[in-house]
Amino acid sequence: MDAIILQILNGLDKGSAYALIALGLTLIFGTLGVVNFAHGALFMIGAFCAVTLSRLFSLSHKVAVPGETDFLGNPLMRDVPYIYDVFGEATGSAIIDWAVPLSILFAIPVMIAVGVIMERGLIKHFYKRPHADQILVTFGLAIVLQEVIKYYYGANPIPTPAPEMFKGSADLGILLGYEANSIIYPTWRLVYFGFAAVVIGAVFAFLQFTTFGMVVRAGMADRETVGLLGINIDKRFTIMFGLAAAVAGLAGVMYTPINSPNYHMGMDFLVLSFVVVVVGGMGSLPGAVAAGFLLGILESFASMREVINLIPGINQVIIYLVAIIILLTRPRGLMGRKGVMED
Amino acid sequence: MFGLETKDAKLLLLVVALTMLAPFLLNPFPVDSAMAQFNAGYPDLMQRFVIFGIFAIGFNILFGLTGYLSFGHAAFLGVGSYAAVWMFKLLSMNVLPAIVLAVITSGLFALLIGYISLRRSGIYFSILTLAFAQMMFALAYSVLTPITGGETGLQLALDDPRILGTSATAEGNIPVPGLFGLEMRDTTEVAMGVWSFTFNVGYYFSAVIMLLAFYLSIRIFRSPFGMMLRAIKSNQTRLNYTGLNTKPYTLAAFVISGMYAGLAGALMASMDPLAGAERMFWTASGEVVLMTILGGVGTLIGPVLGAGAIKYMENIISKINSEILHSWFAFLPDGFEDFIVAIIYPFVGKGWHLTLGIIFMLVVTFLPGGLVEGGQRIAKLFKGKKADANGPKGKTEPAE
Amino acid sequence: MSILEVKNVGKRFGGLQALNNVNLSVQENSVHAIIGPNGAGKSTLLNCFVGKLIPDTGSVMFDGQSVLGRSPHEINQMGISRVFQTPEIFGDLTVLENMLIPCFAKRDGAFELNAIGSVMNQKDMLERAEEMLVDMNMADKRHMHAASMSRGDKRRLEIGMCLSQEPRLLLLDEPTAGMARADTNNTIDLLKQIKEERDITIAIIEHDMHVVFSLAERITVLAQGTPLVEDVPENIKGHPKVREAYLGESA
Amino acid sequence: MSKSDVTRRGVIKTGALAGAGLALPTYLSAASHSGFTNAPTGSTVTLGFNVPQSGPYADEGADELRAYELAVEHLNGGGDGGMLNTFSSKALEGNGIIGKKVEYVTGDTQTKSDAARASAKSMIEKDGAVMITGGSSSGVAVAVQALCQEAGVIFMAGLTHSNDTTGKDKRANGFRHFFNSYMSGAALAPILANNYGKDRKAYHLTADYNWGYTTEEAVRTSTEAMGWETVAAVKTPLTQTDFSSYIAPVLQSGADVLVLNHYGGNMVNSLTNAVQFGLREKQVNGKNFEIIVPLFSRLMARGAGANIKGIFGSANWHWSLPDEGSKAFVKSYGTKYGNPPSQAAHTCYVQTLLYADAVARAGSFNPCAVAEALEGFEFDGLGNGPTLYRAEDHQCFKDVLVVKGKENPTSEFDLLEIVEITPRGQVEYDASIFGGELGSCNPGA
Repeated sequence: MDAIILQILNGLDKGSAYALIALGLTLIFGTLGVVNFAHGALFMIGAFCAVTLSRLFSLSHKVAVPGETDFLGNPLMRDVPYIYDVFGEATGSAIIDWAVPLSILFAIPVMIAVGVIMERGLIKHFYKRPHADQILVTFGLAIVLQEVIKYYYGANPIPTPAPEMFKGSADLGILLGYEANSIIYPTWRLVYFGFAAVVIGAVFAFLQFTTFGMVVRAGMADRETVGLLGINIDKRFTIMFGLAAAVAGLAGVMYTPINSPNYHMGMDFLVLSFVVVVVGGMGSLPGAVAAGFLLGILESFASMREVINLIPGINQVIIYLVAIIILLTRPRGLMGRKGVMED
Repeated sequence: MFGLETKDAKLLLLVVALTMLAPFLLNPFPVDSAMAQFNAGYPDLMQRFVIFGIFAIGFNILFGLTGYLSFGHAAFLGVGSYAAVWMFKLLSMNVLPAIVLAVITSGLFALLIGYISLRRSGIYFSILTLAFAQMMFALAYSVLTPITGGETGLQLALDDPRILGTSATAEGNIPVPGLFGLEMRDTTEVAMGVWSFTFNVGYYFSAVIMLLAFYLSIRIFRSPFGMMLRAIKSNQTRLNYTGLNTKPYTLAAFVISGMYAGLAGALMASMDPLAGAERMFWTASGEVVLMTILGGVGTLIGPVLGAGAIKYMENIISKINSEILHSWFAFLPDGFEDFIVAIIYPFVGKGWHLTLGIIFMLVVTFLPGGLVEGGQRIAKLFKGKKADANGPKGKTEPAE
Repeated sequence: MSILEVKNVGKRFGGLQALNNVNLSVQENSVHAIIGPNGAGKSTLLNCFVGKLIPDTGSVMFDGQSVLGRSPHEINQMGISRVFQTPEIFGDLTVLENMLIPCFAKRDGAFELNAIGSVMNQKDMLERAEEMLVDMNMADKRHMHAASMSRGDKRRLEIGMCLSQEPRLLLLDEPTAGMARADTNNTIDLLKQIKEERDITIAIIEHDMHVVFSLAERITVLAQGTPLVEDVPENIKGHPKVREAYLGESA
Repeated sequence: MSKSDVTRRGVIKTGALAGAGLALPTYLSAASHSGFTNAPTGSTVTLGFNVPQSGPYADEGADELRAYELAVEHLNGGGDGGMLNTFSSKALEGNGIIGKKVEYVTGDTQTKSDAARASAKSMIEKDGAVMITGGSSSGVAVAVQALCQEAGVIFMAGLTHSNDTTGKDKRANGFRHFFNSYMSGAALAPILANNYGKDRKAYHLTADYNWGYTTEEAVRTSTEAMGWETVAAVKTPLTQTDFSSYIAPVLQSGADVLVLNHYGGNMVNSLTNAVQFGLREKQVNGKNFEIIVPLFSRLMARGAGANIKGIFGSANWHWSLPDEGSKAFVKSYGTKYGNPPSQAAHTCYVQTLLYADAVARAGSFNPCAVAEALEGFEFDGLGNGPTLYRAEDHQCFKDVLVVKGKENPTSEFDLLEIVEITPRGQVEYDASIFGGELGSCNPGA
């Protein structure tokens, strides 16, 4: 039982990342009708917002350490962040320690700007073009963004740790009455799950309870009619693109302590998130979220060694297998609408 | 001519001329010149041009005609390669049985996967094909290692049984693929003045097969079957209410294009007897989509051009390193040289992906019809100048 | 003799009873119109004839054979052709190719893997299609992209495509919807001409009374999923039930 | 860039082609068999450096490339000569290779067998490379090695750690300086026993492909021989990025050691995840829970940050080695590039020197002559103590390092400390245990 609870936790955690990315993808698709292959790149850029901020905080000058030498025999130089000079060492190191959560504030404006620039500068010219063209141009953009990041940050993963107080793990088993060490879960992953829940909730609330959201939802259902009502839907859609970019970016920021970010992390998620969106049903926000969690949990169960021993290789294919089964039994995914992206 | 209309026959003749003269056309720069870096007339790359041309031509029969976007087509290429290498291992190093088996095997896989995937359309179809291909990749890389060679790829060994042939040559090496004694890797190099041209058996063999494949694709485009496929893309509802069953049409197109992919895979294995699982990864499927769109979807020649462009980038641009750049601009004053090199460097060598991405964006933004449209625009310019003299070169029109 | 026999057809969508116990009989070689206010179930009924919908109850027999459970292409091959409210043609293909496809469907059936021979070598098909284009008075447009034609031309083309299959029953779903008066009259003339020249049964769903009364030999009035009356046009004109149904709609 | 006109077994009738109304060829190369593929005819010789330049191993590839450039500089008599001064063989004179100036071409393997072969082929066919070297994974090494065997050029493997490269997939034209999974296991086991005791329960997570299999097997065999018990071994997909669902069950299994048979990005992620789960702070069976990474790469370890502190693993070489050869190499590399070299850079540098030296001793670029010179070659001064290039499988035998993540790194390069230099005798094995056939050398044309 405890093993199962653990895997459900894992599934929720993985599902959070899938759901956040798929949510943005669906927003863009549902509102703008654009298949955005650069969405994974937005996730990656979000992660590198965190990297950038923590590097900015750690900008240093060199101070020689007396009595020690480096690998070439020269005097050893130690880095001292400027931030220590400004705020003192204690506050300075605390700020560096909290770089990832602080990056949220940094990433929101950056990601919205990136999203809006992307939409106004490129994507808007492709609304009336075939999906194949959209795929090609956004894929090209994804490659470009990725290569630019690689040029400045290299190809290796860059460790971006969580604040000290969120490192380590929590023993949830004790709370549930199990033995110690039976259900251990990393604190930061719990934070990630909570964060994802808040972001998803906020997006739904925004769409549900604001006039802006109502117009956008109406636009998702029937773009032309809303346009006929004289509402400037395009402007709102631009903002939606910014919002979707911000959601992907935040997912990326918070993901950095879980796995050290690298330039191709977006591509790693891209295909999976498309599968999630389609399994959820094109154009359905709740579908995307539900499918994200569903696939996350199933993936976790499939990686249990009892399951692998039973069906070798199942952990390699589970997501795709489930996607096939769902698409064959439910023609438009879990909650898809008729006629969307079927031609 | 050849049962084709004049326009198509001209195009075919043009392609024949281009492929047969490729060793010359692709090596336009003298061997010792700085521009020799841009020569693409060596066997491996020439083979790749035509092999990926076949792959893209086949893909275009499905995507260009019916509009069904398969995102897992590389799986059939991989299946074809594995089948071919197994034939080399078990039967003989002759490429013909390998190609035949590969085409049949990939056709069977396409029949199965197509039958299931074609129950859905649009993006749901794309994701189904993607899912099948990713499953095949993942399994080939891991649990199927005994059959596929896993990470290393399936390769020949000195102890292969090879019923019709020897396990090893007299010198103790693994025999190489051939066609009745003609080895695929046989190459003759001809130097003419400062130029040097390479003629390779494997290339010409693949080129002839590519021409056949291209010819067949023209016939399919112009046939009633091809017309039905275009009708499917245009309006499935009307087709259904005209008494036509779209399912067998799309399935036939899917299987044919899967067999093209298998043929390409078999040729890859014939040129280089190794089959790696990465051939089936989604990026490989994406690549053929990009080739087709880049060249011009639904046009006859477009996919071949797209395949050529991407393979050229991958193999030529990626090899330009900073040393070569410096040698090009060595004539400039030192500081200026470094400046120019610093500007170009991010786009070549290891930055070739960046250039590729930019080209995708530029082409799709400014040439919605792909490279073919670019060709037509240039042709138009020429036409304006000298009124229809022999018909402009490279003129290709969309199939519609 | 009746060619289309509809008995007790009912169809429910969730809480809405779209069709309720519909009985209808279309006589061979007649023009039969089905009229009714919006939401009366006309299109639902039509969709039950062509395989797009399967009724919950009742039967639909064409020429003595049930069409229920068959797919649209099978029903078409039985001899029923349909013209849509918005012209459904192959927009990306040329007018000639549009006309060729039904000719092939008529000759080769639902599927034929003819992937090698050129369309241009199919002389008999080309002749038929050209003939039909001449009949439809659009031979000069044969190399145009169908999508670039006017709506009236698209409609003509669609009707021509259906006729080239030599169907026994031609179903028309509001063929003049959204048309200018002149185009409407042209369409009426075209249909009259078709009726005169061919052995064909026409069933037409129409809103426009002008069209209905210019063409129909019998009329069924449908309201709220149920047939109110079925009679010759003269008797329909002043029928109290019909007035009620239409007035009810406008109220 | 010069390029020689060479033909391999030309059977096409060149005369027919020449007669096709074209300019008369000035030189029909079919007439001049040079005896082997790409025999250098001018004053230069071209080597092919085939390294990952895109994809996850791009940084490692860049490091390899820097090492190659340094080696070329030293071979051509530039720089401070690096390890040429400490190398026990003195055949190289700093005038290129047997008087021919060394030039090179580079290519991108993309860490894919197909792309790597395409790149290697273009070097052989287009640029006339007489030797191919480089790579950062075993799949690529094995694929390119087989290609070089067919084409008739020498392959000097870069970073490849699978037993297969010189085991079941060995080739007569291929040579590996880097150590392998077996040696990792053999070197690690005693150290682990000393530090963690002989009564341990190990849980393996293994990358689901060839290298993972051989590494798991090597570590299992050698640790089980000491008395450890293997509780479970679970295979993880190559494309996995989040290992949480594989790591979560480890504590419940009763294991007290986790072995991560992962490399590169997989290793960084699985190690980071394992540390996140707080495994290292746990006590199981009354013992501290431990994590082991059989193959360490300092470059990639940077991605795991502080997570590697105190974790045991093995390495082929490390820049902090005190011998003269290592010091000379670190000095010339560090002076040129500003950071210490990685083990990948080291093995690539050494392979280039070894090749050049073998050519010099053989007096010929003929692959068969080079192979003969390398087979059974004993040398020293290249960083790993006295080393043997074994004739039977073309594998180098030398000391192996057991390393540990450093607790107090002084810089971003100072991540590992050497725990022990396991002597060569302890990691040797019989050449036949992995099967495969070496075949005979192929000179090509």
